[in-house]
Amino acid sequence: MTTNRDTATSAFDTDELVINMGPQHPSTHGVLRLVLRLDGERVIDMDVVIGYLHRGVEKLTEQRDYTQIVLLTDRMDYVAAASNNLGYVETVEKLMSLEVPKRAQYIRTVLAELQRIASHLVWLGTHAMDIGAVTVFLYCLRERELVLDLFEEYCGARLTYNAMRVGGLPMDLSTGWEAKVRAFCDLLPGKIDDYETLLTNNRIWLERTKDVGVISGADATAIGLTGPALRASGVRRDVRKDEPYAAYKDFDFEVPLGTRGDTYDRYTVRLIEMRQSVRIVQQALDGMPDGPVMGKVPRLIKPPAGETYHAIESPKGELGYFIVSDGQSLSPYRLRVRPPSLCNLQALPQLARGHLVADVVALIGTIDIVLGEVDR
Amino acid sequence: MGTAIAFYILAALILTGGVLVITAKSAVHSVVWLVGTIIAIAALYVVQHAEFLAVIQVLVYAGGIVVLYLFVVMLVNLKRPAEAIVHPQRRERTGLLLGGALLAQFAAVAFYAFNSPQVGTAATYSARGNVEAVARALYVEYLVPFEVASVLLLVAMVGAIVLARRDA
Amino acid sequence: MTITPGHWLALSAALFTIGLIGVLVRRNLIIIFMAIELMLNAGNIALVTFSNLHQQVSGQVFALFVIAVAAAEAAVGLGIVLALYRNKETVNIDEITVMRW
Amino acid sequence: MIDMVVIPVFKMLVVITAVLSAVAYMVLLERKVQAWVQVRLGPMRVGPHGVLQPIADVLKLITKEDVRPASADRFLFTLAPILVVVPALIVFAVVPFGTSTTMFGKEISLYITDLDIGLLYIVSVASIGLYGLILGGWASNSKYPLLSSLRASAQIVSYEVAVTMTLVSLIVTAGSLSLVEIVKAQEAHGVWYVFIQPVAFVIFVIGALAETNRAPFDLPEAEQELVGGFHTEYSGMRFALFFLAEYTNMIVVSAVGVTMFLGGWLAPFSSVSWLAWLGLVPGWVWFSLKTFLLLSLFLWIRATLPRYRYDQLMRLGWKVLIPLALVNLAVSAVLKVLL
Repeated sequence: MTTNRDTATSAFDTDELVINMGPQHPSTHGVLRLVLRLDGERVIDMDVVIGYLHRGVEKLTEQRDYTQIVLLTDRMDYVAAASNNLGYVETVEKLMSLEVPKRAQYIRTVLAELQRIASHLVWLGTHAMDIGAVTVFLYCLRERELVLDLFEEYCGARLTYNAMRVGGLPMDLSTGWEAKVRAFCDLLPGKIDDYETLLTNNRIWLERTKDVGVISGADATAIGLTGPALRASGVRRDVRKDEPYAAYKDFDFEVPLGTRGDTYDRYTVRLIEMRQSVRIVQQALDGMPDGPVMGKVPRLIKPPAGETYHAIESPKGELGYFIVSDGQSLSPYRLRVRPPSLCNLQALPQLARGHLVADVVALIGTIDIVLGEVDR
Repeated sequence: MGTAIAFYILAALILTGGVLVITAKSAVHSVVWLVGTIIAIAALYVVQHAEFLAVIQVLVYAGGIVVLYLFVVMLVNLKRPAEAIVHPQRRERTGLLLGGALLAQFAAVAFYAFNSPQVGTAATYSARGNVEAVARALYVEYLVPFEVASVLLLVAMVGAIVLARRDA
Repeated sequence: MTITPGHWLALSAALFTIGLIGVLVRRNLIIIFMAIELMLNAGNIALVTFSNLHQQVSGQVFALFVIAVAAAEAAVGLGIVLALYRNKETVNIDEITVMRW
Repeated sequence: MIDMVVIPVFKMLVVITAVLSAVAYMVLLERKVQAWVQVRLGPMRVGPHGVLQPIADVLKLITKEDVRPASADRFLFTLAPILVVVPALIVFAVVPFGTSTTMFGKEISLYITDLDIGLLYIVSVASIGLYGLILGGWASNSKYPLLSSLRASAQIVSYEVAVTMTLVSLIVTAGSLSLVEIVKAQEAHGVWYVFIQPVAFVIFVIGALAETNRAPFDLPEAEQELVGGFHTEYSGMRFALFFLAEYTNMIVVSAVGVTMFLGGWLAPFSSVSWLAWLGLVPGWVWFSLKTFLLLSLFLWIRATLPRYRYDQLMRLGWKVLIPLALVNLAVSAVLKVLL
């Protein structure tokens, strides 16, 4: 298809060059390995080699009881641990048909949205740094630090929170925490404006992201892209809207959509999502109900025999958990995670074909993967 | 005295460089020696009060033409040694012999030249740098050849592009 | 220890001979091109020497033209080398004998 | 004897020492400026506010093990760093730091030599530095450095054309190739050439960034794409030489830019009478100050902008800058004849 034309445009006939990008490479975001076949600097084809961070999380869960597994989910998408917690506990609650108090639902939503902001900040920073704007990276991490402080104050941890329990939350909010979250929500939009000043209308940024890695809505659906990457191609699919969980149906927010499905659209979609997250957090704080944060949960969590699948909208996309319980043991019979990073990573070769090496770097950034989640 | 020292040093450099260019095993090494030779020749031009030519020599030859050689050497990524196959009719000794004969002939000419009247240093014909003198000659006396040369370069450029295009 | 134009011409002649031997002996087309560059440079040395001898800048102007010609030659010649390499996977002139009897 | 040998050698020593220490502190300055832009502190540990950091860096680089890849071309691998550094340093031979000063009862000019083809000399010597980059990448016998050195050479060759064109239009305006004469011409004009040739100045700055492989044109060294660049396989002192050359080149282009466009050693506001006291400050101070400001501009740009992609860089060079430089040259020539 395009390969013919692309090879003809490069001036010199060199041999096809096969280079290994990673697993030790500054911009593969961890231990991703890409085997690139290059013609000059143009990517003809690419193999994605994963598994360098495989720790057997899914198998490990079969040896842990249901409460302990929350801790394992922290270690999958380690830049969005709270979302992983949320997806898991909700799945178990669904399997056991547990009722979760309203206050816990609201706090969970606040935590998930703060986590989305933190995750998107890491994404924006690394993405910008891959394209050469190092300063944005440090600015983003500065704001992420504030989110981490909030999490630290809530649950004591800064990265792997273990912040949720089956049936509710381990503890209520500390006094003054809400005010700090509100202060952060007031601060963040201005900071996002700052990032946009550095990037959105920057000619170089536009040239580097516009029309790079274009994927149509149909193709994106076919290959299983999820989350902001899918919505940037114009497909309206957001678990928060389509199958509301936690307290999302109480809040008013917009799901941003892209039109062209290129790197720039994915960039703008995520930026708008951050602003929408701020809105959700503010609404949740305004409507925060009183009451307990832990529902009625049996002392031993032992779901009845059966299986269930439940998905949430993690920062990366649709994060699903599938749990099979045999009704006797205290551990799942089988737990399977549908990681959005892995699904998005599948699109990388298709996005990169025909582009230059420099674009591969931008594309790894734009699909927003975390290798901990890809390999599990 | 100073001229003599400079001449002998530079001549030694040039000739060594030249020999290395044609004897080096790897073409990349050849290119490096060629650069060295060309820079030494540029220095020689300075000794001969042709500063402008010296700079152009470095700028165009070393900075342009030889870079092109280096590019091609690096792009031509051979899978076997470049000179593995020898044509049965190749007569290398004859080549060397012919070269020697040419040198002898030149030597004879040079022998005569040594006896020709000696000329003083050239400072007289270019008092304040020779850029102006060269420019005047180039743009006034030799304007037509200059234009022809530029057309030649244009044609060569088009030709090179046509040759190097893959889908030609 | 005075340097006469003869010295310069001798140097030029020696360099020219080196270039010529390179052309005759080597089989790598790219190195042959470089040997030709040596010969052109030898010519330039002679031109500059005469320019000095006759107190005329014409010699230097000719040398400039020689450089221009060398540039043209390098561009086209290396284009040919690339085309040859693409078709025959070689730059050895002993393997390129189709047009030779 | 003193005039012919001692003074030039002394000058060379002074210039080389000054340039090398400037490079060392350039690195510190760069890290500090970047850090300030990025709300960090930068080096703080070695000496107060990290002022001794360059010394620590140099010691580290010198004592580090010198690794040579087994399959590297031994000769070229050693030659390449030298080929990069030497041209970068010898350019300073023609850069005028000031007019002249009196020392030990002797009038000493503040430049090593005043070639009447100084500008061409700079351009041609700078073009030699390219070989070091290409050969370094090739001799490493590694894929990333090779890609990077091909990028570097294509980039430098392309932007050299545009930069040389702008310098030619400056030559047309000044009527001389000697850097000293060009500054004197600016003095005579009473105005710096940045105001007469603003387009040329912009092209020059962009081209200078590209020629020194600085952001946003730092493709040959794009860490995120090519790991390290043409010097990926280098370590220890040889790496230090590449590093030295890069920063020396930055100082070179800034110094040339200052000389050509910003009036070299001339004091600013010479026509404003109540600021005449600025002329009391020695010329070389003004020169250093202006060079420093231009360098700071480079650092600032690096901290702000993302990186161009290879094809975009080439498009910018060939389709925008070179035509613009040619038009600028033509206009300068026509105006020169008419006025």
